[in-house]
Amino acid sequence: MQNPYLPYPVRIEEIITETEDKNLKTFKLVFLNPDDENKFNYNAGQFAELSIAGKGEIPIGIASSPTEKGFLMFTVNKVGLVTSHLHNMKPGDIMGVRGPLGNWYPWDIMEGKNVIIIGGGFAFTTLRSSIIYMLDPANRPKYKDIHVIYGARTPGMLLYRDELSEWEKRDDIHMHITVDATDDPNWKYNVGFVPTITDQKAPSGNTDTYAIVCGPPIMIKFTQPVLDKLDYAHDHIIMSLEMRMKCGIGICGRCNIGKEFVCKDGPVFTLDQLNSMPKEY
Amino acid sequence: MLSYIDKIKEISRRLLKESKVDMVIGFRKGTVVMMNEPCFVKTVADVDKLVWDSNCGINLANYLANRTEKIGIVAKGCDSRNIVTHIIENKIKRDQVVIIGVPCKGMIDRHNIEAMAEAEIQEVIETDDTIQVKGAGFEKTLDKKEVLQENCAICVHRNPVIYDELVADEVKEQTDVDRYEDVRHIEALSPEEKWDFFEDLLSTCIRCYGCRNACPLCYCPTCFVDESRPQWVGKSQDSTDIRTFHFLRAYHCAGRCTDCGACERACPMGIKVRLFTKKLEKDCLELFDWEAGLTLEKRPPLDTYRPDDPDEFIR
Amino acid sequence: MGIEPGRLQFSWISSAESTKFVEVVNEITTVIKALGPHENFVKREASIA
Amino acid sequence: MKVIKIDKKEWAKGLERLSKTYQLFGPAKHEAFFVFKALEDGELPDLDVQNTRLSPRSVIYPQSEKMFEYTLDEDQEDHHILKEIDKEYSSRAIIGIRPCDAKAFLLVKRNFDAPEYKDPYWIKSYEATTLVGHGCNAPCSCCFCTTAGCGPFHEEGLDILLVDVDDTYLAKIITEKGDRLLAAAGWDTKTDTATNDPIENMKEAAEAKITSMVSTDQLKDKSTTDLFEASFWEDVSFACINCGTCTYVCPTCWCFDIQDETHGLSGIRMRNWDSCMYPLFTFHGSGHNPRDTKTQRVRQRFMHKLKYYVDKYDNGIQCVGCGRCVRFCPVNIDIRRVCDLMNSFEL
Repeated sequence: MQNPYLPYPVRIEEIITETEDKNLKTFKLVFLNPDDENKFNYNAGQFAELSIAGKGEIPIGIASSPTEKGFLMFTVNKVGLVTSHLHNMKPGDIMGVRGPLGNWYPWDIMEGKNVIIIGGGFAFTTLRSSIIYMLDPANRPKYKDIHVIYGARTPGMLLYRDELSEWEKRDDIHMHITVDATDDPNWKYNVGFVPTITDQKAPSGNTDTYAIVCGPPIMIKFTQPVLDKLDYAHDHIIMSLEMRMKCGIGICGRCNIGKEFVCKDGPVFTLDQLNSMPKEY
Repeated sequence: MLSYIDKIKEISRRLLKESKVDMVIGFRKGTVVMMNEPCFVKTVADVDKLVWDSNCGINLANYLANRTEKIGIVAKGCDSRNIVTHIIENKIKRDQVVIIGVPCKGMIDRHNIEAMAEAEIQEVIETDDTIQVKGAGFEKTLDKKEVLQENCAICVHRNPVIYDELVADEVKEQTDVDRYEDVRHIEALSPEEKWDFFEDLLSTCIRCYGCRNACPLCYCPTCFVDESRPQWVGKSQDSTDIRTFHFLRAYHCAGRCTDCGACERACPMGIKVRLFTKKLEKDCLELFDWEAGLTLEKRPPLDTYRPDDPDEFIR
Repeated sequence: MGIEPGRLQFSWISSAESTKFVEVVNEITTVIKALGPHENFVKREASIA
Repeated sequence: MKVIKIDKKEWAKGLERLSKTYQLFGPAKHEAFFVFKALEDGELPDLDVQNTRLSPRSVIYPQSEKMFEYTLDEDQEDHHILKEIDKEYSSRAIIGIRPCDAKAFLLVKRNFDAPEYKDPYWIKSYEATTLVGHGCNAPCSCCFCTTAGCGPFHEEGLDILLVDVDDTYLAKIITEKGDRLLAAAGWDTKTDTATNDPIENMKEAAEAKITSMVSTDQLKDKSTTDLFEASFWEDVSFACINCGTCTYVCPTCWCFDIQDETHGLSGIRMRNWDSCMYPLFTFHGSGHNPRDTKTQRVRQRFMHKLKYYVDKYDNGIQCVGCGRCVRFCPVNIDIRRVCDLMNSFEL
């Protein structure tokens, strides 16, 4: 019997400090046993448990795309015991990864459709995975228009800045980067909160258009009325939730919302599904 | 004591009708024998569900901490002392509570009575001085004095020390009780025997934290056992961790514990958890002439300094 | 709780009383060495299933 | 289904033979109450018990359990890598388990042995265990098993049902596992074939003694969100002190926490029972807590047992009516009352 609690050993290959407050770092991890990489077969939108011996585990969305081979990437905010320890680790250190866990954005259903990605702050990680996945030459023809609305407090708080500017240059993806405020005279993108920019830039909803929304609760709260105004049906609005987790496989019992476990039945839910669940997240 | 209920209801009705309080905290009839459930009453119509008998041992002061409403609360001697402690520790304001004082004759020990019966007790009839228990094929009448909770049997503060209304005349306080017989017994043990005694005492602990959570003193937003940075105590059933929890909790109650017995009453495993706190209660009495919760005027010994504090242990 | 007498000691020493400090430390270490290591409250690997 | 007669005079001898190949657990008196424990050599299970204080769930699912070990010593080749621990899963048997506690393992199995993920520790332990039930002739006043999908002679979940008839035990063999256990015990199974009739009669008599009932028939049809927002939760939860008693004495509660503990350079990853009553259970690293108040936590416990579980598995409530939480709740919160409130709830 395979032990679903046993992490795959990995080595930290590279650590990138993403944001000006240094609270977000991206960890590039390489499997110690090459076979494990084949077993770790994931889709954009899934998460994994990062495991540090002696400290514990944390559930983190996978920021790399399944189309990127040879490594996994996670961007981690420093908040608790495990994440603080992780932030002090160095390339070459050994840790563990357990997964892939949870469901993913409905790539099969979205095939042939427009995809609007709306993200805020450090919740952009699985959205990066999604963008890389869709922009892969093998996948790009499967999706129609792609819009990305991504906001952070300041330019220095945006994740993956190099990639964002690469994507800005492309004509097969419409980028709408925004910051809450900036005094940078060279800032050439939008200024304003994500809901406002969504109102201005997002295409109207229709049966051929899906919105993936991922961000802090406050952003989600104010973006939802905008999407309603733009006529997005609630089964076309896709969200990813966060919850305290331990096992990640629907057994330990803490991350439920109603009868659904966020770790196993989620973290991705349509707004339609969330409407029928208790408001307890 | 059974007759108190009419007066409790009368006062509660009046307080609610005159909007002096938003709710009254008291007891309603339990669903199993010898148990009542703490409850709140917010309307005059609901007052009738309140009850009073010898099964009201739970310390209601536990339900006061950090509440913002105006509250009427039914309080025995021990509850009133914990209300005093709450006021001193800023967990509730004096003018927020209307204390309905109950001169108490002691609460009965359900687990002890159950252990005395030859089969499951199905019915209990209480009079002023007796407890009659009935079950399949047996019937017994017990003297209430003989089946009190241990802390009630040795209680010397049966009357509320602070109140706004009193439901009956004060009862006579007990004077000829030996309050610390069990503590003296433990004090007389050798270090090894003490270690084994507590090891044995805690052998059935399941770390449900019933003792802590039933205690009005244990209102910390995050208890030290739940801290993760740093993690002071391990989370498993390891006996060192269990012992650490119980001893440290007891120390946190030093000079504050009123020996209300809530911890012991709550323990689903029947552990005599009062044996941890009682030694400290005794020390506070002997070293500082202090009993917790008797007055709003004095600071507790552990958060104040007096030049004459005993210091023989410092060399 | 089962800690031997002498293992826990309190002393009040002013920063000026260096001699007393040395005396107390020497005395306590002698007492504790005589008592030997305290095994009871030492937690090793959790004794669990 | 075969029923055999075991002469009580042969009982101890059979158990002794059994103890050669099985580790035996059974009820025993501990101070004022009964517990399940590993039986020592020659120790007989005390079958003359009412319900034990704790259910025997820890025989299969210990309150604290090691999962992995690791070393932090960088001189070791496998430092910082979690490794599986060799665990002992030899045959064991619980002699004298109540039918309610045995049925509880089946309810819990749906969680640990799900189609997508299998919990190896629980499953191996469960598979190694044979459950020899003892028909419950004298149910307690808090027992409401007959209306909680169970009963004093309920067979589902048991491998053998023992029924106490004068100077014999009738043993009804329910599974192959049970058959194997009987063979190992070597009781004479050929003597006059017993019949099921006395068991049926005693079962009826025992069931008639249970007077405590709950109604669960409407739970499935209620709207989750309506029940969730019902106004009775404040009243139901007021007395609750958020201790873990109800969840730890319950045979059907399964939640756990995972923790690492390091000593020097080596350590273990372990799991410990956890409780939805504790605020920490759902506390996010960010400081946010979706179940921050006790009302939310009490609601979670009852909604899980009586609504979410019902909806998720379509196989009844997550409760076998053993009555432990009713008896041991320090403040007398009664699941029977809450169940009826939920079942009869109207907007």
